[in-house]
Amino acid sequence: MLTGVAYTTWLERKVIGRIQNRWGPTRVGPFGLLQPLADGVKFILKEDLLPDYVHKGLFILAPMLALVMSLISIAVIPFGETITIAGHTTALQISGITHAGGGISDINIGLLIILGVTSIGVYGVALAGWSSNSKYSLLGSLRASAQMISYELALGLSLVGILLLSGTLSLREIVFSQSGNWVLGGHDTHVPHWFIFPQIVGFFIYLLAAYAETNRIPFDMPEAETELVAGYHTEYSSMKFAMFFMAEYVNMFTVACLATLLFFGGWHGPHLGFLPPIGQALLPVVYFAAKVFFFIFLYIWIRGTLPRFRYDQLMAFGWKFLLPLAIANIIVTSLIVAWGA
Amino acid sequence: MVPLSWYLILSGILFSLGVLGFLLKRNIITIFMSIELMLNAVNLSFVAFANYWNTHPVADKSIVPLSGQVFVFFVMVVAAAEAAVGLAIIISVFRTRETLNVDRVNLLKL
Amino acid sequence: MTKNLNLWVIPLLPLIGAAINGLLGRRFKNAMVSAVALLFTAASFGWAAWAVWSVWPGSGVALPHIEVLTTWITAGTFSAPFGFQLDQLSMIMVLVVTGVGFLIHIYSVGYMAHEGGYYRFFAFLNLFMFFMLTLVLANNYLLMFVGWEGVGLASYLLIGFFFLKDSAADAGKKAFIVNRIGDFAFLIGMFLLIQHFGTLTFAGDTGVFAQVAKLPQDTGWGWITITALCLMFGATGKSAQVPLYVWLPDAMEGPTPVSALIHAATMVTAGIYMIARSHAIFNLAPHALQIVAIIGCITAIFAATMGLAQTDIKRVLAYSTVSQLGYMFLACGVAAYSAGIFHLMTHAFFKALLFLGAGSVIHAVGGEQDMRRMGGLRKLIPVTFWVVTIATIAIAGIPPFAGFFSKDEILGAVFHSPYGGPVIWGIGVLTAGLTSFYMFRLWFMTFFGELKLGSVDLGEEAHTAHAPAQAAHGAASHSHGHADDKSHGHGGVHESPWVMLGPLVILAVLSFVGGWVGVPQFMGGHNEVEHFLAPVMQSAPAVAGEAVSDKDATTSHAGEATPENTREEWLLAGTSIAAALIGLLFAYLFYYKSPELPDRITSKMHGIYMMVLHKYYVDEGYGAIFVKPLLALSTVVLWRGVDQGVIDRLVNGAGTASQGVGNELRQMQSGNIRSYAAWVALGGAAIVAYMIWLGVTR
Amino acid sequence: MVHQVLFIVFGLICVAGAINLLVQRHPISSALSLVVVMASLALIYLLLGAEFVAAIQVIVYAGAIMVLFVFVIMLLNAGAEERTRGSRMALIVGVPGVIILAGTVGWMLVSGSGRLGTVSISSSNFGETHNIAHLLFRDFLLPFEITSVLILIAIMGAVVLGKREN
Repeated sequence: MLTGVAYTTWLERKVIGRIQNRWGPTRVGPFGLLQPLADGVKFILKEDLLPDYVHKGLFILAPMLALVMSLISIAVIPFGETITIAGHTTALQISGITHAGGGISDINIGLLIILGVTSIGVYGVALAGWSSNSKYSLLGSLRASAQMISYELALGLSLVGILLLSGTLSLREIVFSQSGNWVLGGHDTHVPHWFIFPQIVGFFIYLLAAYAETNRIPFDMPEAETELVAGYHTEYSSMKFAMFFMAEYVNMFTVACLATLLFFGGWHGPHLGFLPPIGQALLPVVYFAAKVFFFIFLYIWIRGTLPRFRYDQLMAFGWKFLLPLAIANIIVTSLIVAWGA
Repeated sequence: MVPLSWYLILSGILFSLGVLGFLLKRNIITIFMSIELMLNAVNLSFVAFANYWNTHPVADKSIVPLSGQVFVFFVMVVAAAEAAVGLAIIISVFRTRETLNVDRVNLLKL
Repeated sequence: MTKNLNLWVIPLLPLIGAAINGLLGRRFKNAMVSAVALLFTAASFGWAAWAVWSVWPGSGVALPHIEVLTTWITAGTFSAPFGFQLDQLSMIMVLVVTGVGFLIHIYSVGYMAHEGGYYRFFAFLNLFMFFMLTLVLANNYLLMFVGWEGVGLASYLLIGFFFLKDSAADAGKKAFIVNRIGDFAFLIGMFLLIQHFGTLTFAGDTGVFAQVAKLPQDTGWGWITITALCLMFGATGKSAQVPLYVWLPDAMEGPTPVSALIHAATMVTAGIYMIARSHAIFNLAPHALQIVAIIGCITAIFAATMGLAQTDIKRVLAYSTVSQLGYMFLACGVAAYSAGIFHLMTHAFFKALLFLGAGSVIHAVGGEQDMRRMGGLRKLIPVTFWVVTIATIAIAGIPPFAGFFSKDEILGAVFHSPYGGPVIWGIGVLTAGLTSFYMFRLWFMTFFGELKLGSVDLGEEAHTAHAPAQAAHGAASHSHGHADDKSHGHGGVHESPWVMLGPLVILAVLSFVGGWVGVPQFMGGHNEVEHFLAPVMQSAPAVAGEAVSDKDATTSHAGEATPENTREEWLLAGTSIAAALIGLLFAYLFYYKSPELPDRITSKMHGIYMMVLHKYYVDEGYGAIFVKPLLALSTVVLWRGVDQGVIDRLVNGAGTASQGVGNELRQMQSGNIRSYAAWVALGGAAIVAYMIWLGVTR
Repeated sequence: MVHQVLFIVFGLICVAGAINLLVQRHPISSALSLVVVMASLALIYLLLGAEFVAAIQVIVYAGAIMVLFVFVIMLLNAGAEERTRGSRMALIVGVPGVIILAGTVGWMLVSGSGRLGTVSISSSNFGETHNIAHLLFRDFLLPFEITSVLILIAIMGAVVLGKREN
């Protein structure tokens, strides 16, 4: 997982480089493939210095909190169907409720847990900014927490449409409910049964809110280099900074996975009969990875292209545009569902 | 299995601690937190009873087992509203009085 | 057949008038005020007349006609309705009250024209009307008592109308207090009724009288007698009988119309009305009746003798009123209630007339009330002279004027009644003679001889100087009240304006013909009043021994007029006429033929004269016996001891104590949120502990 | 057995957090200890089989309300509270009151614990969301609407109060 994160950074730098007509990292290894490794080593070897006049406990706690929460949230995400290895049937998922069979089954409120955990993740940012006793950090964290609280609403509401359509909170079942194709008026339109199509509005709300949640461009006020040096992790260095860094990218992964699961049918994809059985077995994972990769790329792409909002614009956008839009989306969806039922 | 009384005792302890906090803390924000603590204690007993009535259903359906959890939901809503308004009040108080110490905000007398 | 007459409107109208005048009158012009007052009084009179007409016997309406608006008070099993009752008795009363009241309102417009507090006067007057009508229309003792107290209040207000004058204020207080004594007895009587009957309603199956009818006669001193005596005592208070008559003469402090309306025509008759109303109870209590009769006759003779020597014109009338009321009491005492009511009616006419006439005289002579300064007014104010003449003849009891019939009625009843008998009858006749004597004395002194205005001979002054304060005050009162009169042309003797004379004339006519409705059998008439009132009075059970039978003999049974019966009647009537004429003769001799005669007589029997002049020193006696000890008691014990010693100390102590407690409790009010929270916590703990205790004990 | 152990653990965490809330003098610390309390409460809810409530507990309380608290603390930059002697009453009246409260309730519960039964994650689909949803949107619809109105009013009140007067 963390390797994935590391290479995401590499990917990002490459892509941004390309977008900005430059090469990006090339020195370390072929195509700079070892660059993330070097970065990691550098982070670890650097002196972990603790500024004076900081609230030590919280200062140390904050990054851990951020990282742990992001990891927890990604832990509940299923990235494949159940797989049977040596007679043990287990869900392709990191954490879940261990049941009698010893295998792992799904948590039936996975979505809620993710939301809750991400909301806890806010503390990392807030505490970081507050504990490190510096006005830049404080302002950054204030912005960050305000922004996160605001956009959590839009995020949560944008998912309600999915819940209405699928009728469950379990990610796995949401994915199952997206299998097959849309059937309109009795005949099979060869369009996959993904929720993106009915929930296109919800999807875009989700995407924007999620970007804001992860403090990515164009919503990266908290770490607006030009305004406040580096936002809430101005005072951080070496490993603790790395933790924030990783937390951010893990969150990106989480968002991407969620988008995949909720809107793009998770691991469902065209059935390829010609592959060998092992291939058949791994195919869903591949599909899933591909979709996630697409979203990661989307992140980088947007970062490369879009400028930054102004803070008040950000808030106004969140409260005055996204939130009402999400509510309207819920109303329409629920009406349709009720009418269909 | 856990006796119901344990849950209730736990909630009682939390509640009493909340009251103590209300009485002893000076910082108005902390006092608010104490209130939240009390609410949580009550919620705990709600949920415990909800479960209890689910496992020990009464003869007549006078008690809906899950209603406890629904009440928790309501309590949360009320708590949220209270927190929003309360914190707004705190902010305005702070603006005028430049302090968060309730002992210094004692205009509420003849 | 029952129809709804909305009797409640009758009292309500004057109340509205009082409210309007009392609240807004200050801003009104006098014309407006009088318009309002007259309008509502007239309306009330009209409504009353219509109501009476529509329930008149033969109209098919069941009598008594009762209209209960709502339940007024409910306490346990006892409940007093808020209802009105109209039967023959209250018909007469209502008509008298509203009619005479209306006339006197008109009169007042002229009489009070120059007084301050015009609107106040009319507001009070209307208020009095309201209460009086409530009194006579009530269908239970409690509501009646409301009216009873109310008229007391109104009369207090009106007696003290010139409240700037101590004597007026004192007179008001005196009247009020004396009345209170009577009311106290009345209250006790009501309590006894409640105790024994559980109700205070007059009529109806559960009413007091229906229940009384079932009771045997109380020949001893049982509770019925006590009740009757209590009621009787209350009546003595209200209608100025011995021993509680003392307030009435002083009540003359009030403006003359007030004296006419309240203290002659209506209010003072309330007692009579009450006794007549509760005759059923009295019939069961011979002793009570006996006492009533005796009190009546004593009052009559006392007051008459007192009236002999008075020189203040209004006081003479006041005492004559008392003595006439004594007559009515006497009538009730001999169970000739209808005769009493009859006399009440006629008396209302001529006494109101007399007072108004006197007022007119006073008005004419610019506020002078001492007869000795009057005289020879016959020419100067002819109209007043004639109407007063009629009234005088009427009260003197000379046929065919009103007074004669009613008085003769009473005397006849007295003669036959076991409670009366020849002795009391004799006293009654003597009183009649005295009455005519002092009335004609007044007449002669006022209208004949030559006008002596302003010329004061000190000898007389000396007498009046000794006389108790009220006389002097009485004289002073109008000179005060009419202080401004002299200033604008009232100085010379002059006839009153027609707004005052009109009512006089009407009343004169009434007191002339008023008696004819009661022409007794033996004179060829047939006593409508008796027959009219018979149903009410018959509602009394016929168990009252000879009393009732004799009453019947004189009243309803007078139908079979046996010869000796008739001769007897003639005899009695002749005697009373003779007495009246003798009185007239003496008055003529003393005060017209040889005016010096009285002085000689008085100088000869000076003691008695002084005694009479000073009204037998009754006021002084009361002063010495009751008032002074009471004052001393209240000063020493109640005021110094109880009031200052106990009550004040308690009050102040309470004050200081609460201050101290407050000071302590203020610490609680620290404005500190945490302290408040602490108290809340304590309270919550207490509640929880209590609930748990409940749970444990259960 | 497992349940009892877990309950004891989380219960102790709860109490520790609550006590810490009292002991700590800096609002931030108190807030965080309160967050701890809430988190462990959420876990206790999970023990009681109320998944939905647990999740809501985390999201609403820990995620929204407490964040709001922290936010305000940071905004007002509240320092450690000073120990003022504001109210004697709080000590001489309130504390005994609390002791009485806790004492009576505790005594009752301990004495009555025998009569009270035990609880457990009983029927599997107990705390499931749609059951609560049914209850909430059928039986308790009116209270639900009323609470929504309440919270709307609260929002407006907060906005009005938060505005600067100018």
